[in-house]
Amino acid sequence: MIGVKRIELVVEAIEKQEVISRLESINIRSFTLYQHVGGYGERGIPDAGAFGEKFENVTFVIACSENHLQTVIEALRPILKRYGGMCLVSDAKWILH
Amino acid sequence: MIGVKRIELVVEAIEKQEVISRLESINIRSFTLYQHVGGYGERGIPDAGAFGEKFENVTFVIACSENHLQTVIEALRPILKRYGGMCLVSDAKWILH
Amino acid sequence: MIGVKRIELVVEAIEKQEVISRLESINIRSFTLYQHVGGYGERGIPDAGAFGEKFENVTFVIACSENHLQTVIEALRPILKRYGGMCLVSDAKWILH
Amino acid sequence: MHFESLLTPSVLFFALGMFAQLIRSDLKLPPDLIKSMTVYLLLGIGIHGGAELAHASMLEAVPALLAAFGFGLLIPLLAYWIIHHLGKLDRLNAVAIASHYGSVSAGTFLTAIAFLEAMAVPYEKYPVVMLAVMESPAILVGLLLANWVRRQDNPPEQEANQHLPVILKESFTNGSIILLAGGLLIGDMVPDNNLQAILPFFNQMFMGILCVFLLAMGMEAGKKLNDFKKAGAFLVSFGVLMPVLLGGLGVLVAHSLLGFSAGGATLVAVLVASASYIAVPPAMRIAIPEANPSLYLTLSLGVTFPFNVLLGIPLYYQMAQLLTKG
Amino acid sequence: MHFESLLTPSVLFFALGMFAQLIRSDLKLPPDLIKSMTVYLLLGIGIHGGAELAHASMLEAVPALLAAFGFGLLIPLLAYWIIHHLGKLDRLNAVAIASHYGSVSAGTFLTAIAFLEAMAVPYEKYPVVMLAVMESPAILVGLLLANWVRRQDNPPEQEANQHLPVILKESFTNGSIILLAGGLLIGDMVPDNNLQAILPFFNQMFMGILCVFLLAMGMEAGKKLNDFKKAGAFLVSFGVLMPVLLGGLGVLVAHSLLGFSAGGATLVAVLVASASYIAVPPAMRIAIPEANPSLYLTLSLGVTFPFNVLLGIPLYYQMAQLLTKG
Amino acid sequence: MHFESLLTPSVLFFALGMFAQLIRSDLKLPPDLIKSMTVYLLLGIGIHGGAELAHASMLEAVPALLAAFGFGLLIPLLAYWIIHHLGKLDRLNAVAIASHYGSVSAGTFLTAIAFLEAMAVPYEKYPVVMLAVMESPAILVGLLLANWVRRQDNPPEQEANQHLPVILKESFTNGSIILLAGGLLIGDMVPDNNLQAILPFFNQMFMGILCVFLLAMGMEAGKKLNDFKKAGAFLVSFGVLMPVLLGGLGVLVAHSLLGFSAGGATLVAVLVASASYIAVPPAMRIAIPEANPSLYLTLSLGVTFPFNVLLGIPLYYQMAQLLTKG
Ligand SMILES: Nc1ncnc2c1ncn2[C@@H]1O[C@H](COP(=O)(O)O)[C@@H](O)[C@H]1O
Ligand SMILES: Nc1ncnc2c1ncn2[C@@H]1O[C@H](COP(=O)(O)O)[C@@H](O)[C@H]1O
Ligand SMILES: Nc1ncnc2c1ncn2[C@@H]1O[C@H](COP(=O)(O)O)[C@@H](O)[C@H]1O
Ligand code: NA
Ligand code: NA
Ligand code: NA
Repeated sequence: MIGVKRIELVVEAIEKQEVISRLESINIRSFTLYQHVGGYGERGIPDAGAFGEKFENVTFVIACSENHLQTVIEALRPILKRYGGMCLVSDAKWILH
Repeated sequence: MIGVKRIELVVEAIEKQEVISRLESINIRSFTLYQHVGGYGERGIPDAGAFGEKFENVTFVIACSENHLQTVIEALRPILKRYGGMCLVSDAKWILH
Repeated sequence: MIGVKRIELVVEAIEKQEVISRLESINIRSFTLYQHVGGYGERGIPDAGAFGEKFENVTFVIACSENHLQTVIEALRPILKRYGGMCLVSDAKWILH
Repeated sequence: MHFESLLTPSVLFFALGMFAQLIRSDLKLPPDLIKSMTVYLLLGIGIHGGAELAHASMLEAVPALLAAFGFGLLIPLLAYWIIHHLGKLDRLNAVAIASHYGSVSAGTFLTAIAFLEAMAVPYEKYPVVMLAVMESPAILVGLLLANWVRRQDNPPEQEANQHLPVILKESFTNGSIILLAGGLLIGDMVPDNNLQAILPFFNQMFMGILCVFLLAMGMEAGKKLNDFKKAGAFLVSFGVLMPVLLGGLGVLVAHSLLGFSAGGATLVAVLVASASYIAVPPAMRIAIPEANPSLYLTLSLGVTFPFNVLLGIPLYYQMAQLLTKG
Repeated sequence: MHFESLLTPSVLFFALGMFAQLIRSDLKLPPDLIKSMTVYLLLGIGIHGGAELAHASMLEAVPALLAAFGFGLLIPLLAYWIIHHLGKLDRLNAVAIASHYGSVSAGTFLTAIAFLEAMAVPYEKYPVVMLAVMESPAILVGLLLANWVRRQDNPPEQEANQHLPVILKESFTNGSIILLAGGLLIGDMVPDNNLQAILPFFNQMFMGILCVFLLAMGMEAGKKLNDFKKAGAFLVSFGVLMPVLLGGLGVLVAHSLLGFSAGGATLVAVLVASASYIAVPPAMRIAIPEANPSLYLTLSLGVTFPFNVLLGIPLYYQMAQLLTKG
Repeated sequence: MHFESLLTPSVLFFALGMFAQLIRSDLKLPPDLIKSMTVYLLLGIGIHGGAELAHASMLEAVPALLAAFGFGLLIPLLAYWIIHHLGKLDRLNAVAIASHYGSVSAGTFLTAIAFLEAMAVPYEKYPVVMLAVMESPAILVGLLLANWVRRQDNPPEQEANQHLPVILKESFTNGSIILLAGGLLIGDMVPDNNLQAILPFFNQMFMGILCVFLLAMGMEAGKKLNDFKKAGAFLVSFGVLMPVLLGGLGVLVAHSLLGFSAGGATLVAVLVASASYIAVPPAMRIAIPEANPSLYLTLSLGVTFPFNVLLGIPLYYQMAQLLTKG
């Protein structure tokens, strides 16, 4: 068990690819991805209905070491700035294989 | 980064609307919602099959400030009492945009 | 509110049944299950496309008491060893009904 | 008729689905496909029925509608009495189960249509309307029964009633009713030549899609079969004997009160004898959270449904033939 | 024609969907079913159109294509001017909304086809090609307008342009265009006798599947109806009057410049008067994150779409008849 | 025949799907639609084959079944030898890939049927049964090979065998086999006149739905095309040359041992030459977690599948014609 930071990022689905590119650009290639995530936030994006999958959210969960945390956050912040979303960071233990 | 409470509420899908109403009644309008969540608990609700989507779970993730926490919990408790479910609270940091 | 451990296990979907069996074997019968979870890890399993649901991930969230934690981890470790995956443990409070 | 009647594609597809589940094949039909087929079948049966009814007088439908309504109100009471008093099951579980039998299973009804078509047996069209009418009243009865039980057990509780209007409203506007009634109306209103363009889809595909649907339903039933033991001997026998009793009742009423032919009487019997597994379970889950869903789901989907599809339908048809000939 | 024209199954299914939503029925059609039907309908209309065009000369299509392109470029400018200058809405929201009206709604177009078929009115095939052509140019205009607005308001910003090539590329290769253009090409290229094997699926099922699709679209429109108030009186009137204006323009151009019959002119009117709710919303969401999606979605899906389906189509047909007869 | 044969709708739809993926269009077909179409096509081909076989003697099928079984057992050994000894790929990856080539691709088989139908070439019905038989044996061989490799490399390990019975059971009861064999049985058992009601759905729609399915499969193949480089020159050539070799073998056996016509021999060639991308990948993923899934998925879905659809099928048919005429 080693201590890691658990980053939970909720953003609109249209930005999925950009998040992945930004993570790759800082050499983060491991993440878990939840699609078709609903939600309601400040800007109250409505449920866009049957064709609205691009208006849904996606959630990225990224476990990284404490000293990588700042880099990851800085890589993600521009996205949060532009389109909103939520990013939570908490402490966790990673179970070694 | 500011400290928040991360509330993770797992309840049956049929109560989705009631959770939203109760959150609105205490002025919580931001949440993230996962649908089609599976699970198994004390009361062992079976997988109700092809027509069973109303028997599935949904998960709400709500980030709120420490001093709102008690209000949120009190708003949600009656649902947990009546239909069961799980509600976990943990500490997290909210990344400011 | 009582303190619990929140276990978040991400493994390939083909192992879902084995995880459930292993949990049952140590008398853990409560868990929450997310299906159709995406992700990218060390071994870079590709998106297997339309027929690839067996290559997707599933996420188990298990809340257990601190003194059960070690048993649960030991039950799950062989799976992580064989097929990889991620297992995070964090602290949480369980809201009593 | 006896054996060949089992050789209709619809019954074989159902059996194939159960078989796949029993040998634990990894065969899976996408849940959205099953829901889509349900939408199609309800619309199709509605449009077909509506187009036929357009040529009939609405007045003739009144007795059938009244009978449907009566069944919906009385079956739950009868079933409750049997389950609670004979079966000694606790009251709230008894109410929840009873409510399922007062409503209907569209899947069983459609299988019966396929059965009659395969045997070239003519049938009245009113049962389609009865199918729409019988969907909800049993839910209402279930709610009232549950309230009555609770009031007997406890001091009047406020929370219990709070959901009542919501559930009621939902049960009378549920999706199946909209599709069936909407289909009936459209089939009835649209002039025949305007209807032609959509019939290749809604009529010619019907039996084929029904087969795939029954394949899926066979799998659903097969899944529930494993829960047999949890239900116990009394409930399993109830799940088999109750439909026989109700089917007989249905044939009787259809023949003597409604004057239906053997085909129509078979359909009425199926409406009466079948138990809901789509509309009623979630309604009971909200209305009676104390009741155990695996009991009512196992009974309606795992016992009564396959019994009706495999044995009940030919049996009710035999009964109907005896009566109409006799 | 007046009232009976509303008695086509497609319009009734649309109304049924809106009704189900208005009484808040729990009826739900799986989103994947809706997407699947969209795929089918776009392919089907493409193949059908392509097969017809195979017998025509490509040269004849040129004026129709130019007209389509022109509409796509000019409507957004006109709409922007009306919304911003007459309606006093802020500029970026005005751009986002305007862009939707310059593009098209395939659902409305298909309903118009069903309308003409039900009334046995012949129509030209070029509008199908126009449907494909008009999908994207309005997005381009929207992007340029948004940039121009931003440059006026702020010092030139780099980030704003960054997404532009991506969005443009996406809008010209979006799924609807691939399906429509692909269907057109295949219908055009494949010799008639090779096409026979797939026509039962793509032709005979078309009207039936269109009905189920319109049921779903009625529900989608019904959902958005509730957001009426948020949009405000000006925008709601815009959502009704703008299509009438554009429809008239469409009829005029189709008749006088393209020489189309009343049927073909009706289809052109529908292309011009309808607003996109599939391709444009996500493009505007990325290009203009400052704009409020509920405004443009409510207008295109909740106001203009049902208006066109229920009243606009017969109205444009009337206009077209007047003109072609006059 | 040469060029026009590419102008069948099915091949064009496949090409359209690849094209959409190559230009990175956002076109997406719902995965549940693809699975639903697979269910339909397997049932349809089964029912059709079963109905034809009902008129044949079961005895005549025996040589075809034996040949299918033999192919399933021998191809993986041959492929393993080539990949490991000629291609110098490590043993476990070689086993995993080899296993795919011993099994079959129903999508390729159906495309071949469409090809023959479009050219009005008659064909034997036994290959449909061979399709069902060839699904699993190669998985068994793959498991045994993997165990043998592991035992050579390491001291006997217990864990390795633990999954074996599960995987075997799963591969012989997998969904495709249930649907194919179930369809065959139902088509065979149900009297012709009972079958009539479901044929409009299962027969007339077949080619149209196959086209949409191939559109989807073209997209899937297109996605995998990008992984070409990861596979390396040897494996990519293997993915093209191996089917040619196997296709030739198939034609030879079908002609000389089974006495099939050019049409039937083409189908056998396709069974032999195609590689599984549905049943085998997950089986290998569990059985050989050490192997790299992107290798076997890229080869079977990204190389061999499109090669067979676009070039292989006409080539095998040419071979078959040469032989049967010669
Ligand atoms: N306080 C919160 N708790 C949970 N999720 C949130 C919260 N705020 C925002 N979100 C999520 O972030 C998405 C975008 O939020 P916003 O940018 O505020 O519109 C929402 O759709 C939610 O899924
Ligand atoms: N200990 C637990 N860990 C994770 N999830 C749980 C736990 N207990 C209950 N749940 C979730 O809460 C739902 C309802 O639980 P219950 O009310 O105990 O039947 C279950 O279906 C699970 O999804
Ligand atoms: N650092 C990480 N953060 C989040 N998820 C991870 C991480 N590493 C692995 N995963 C998840 O675990 C799965 C298997 O990882 P692996 O065994 O490394 O291939 C991936 O598909 C991810 O969903
Ligand atoms: Na009943
Ligand atoms: Na327009
Ligand atoms: Na093969």
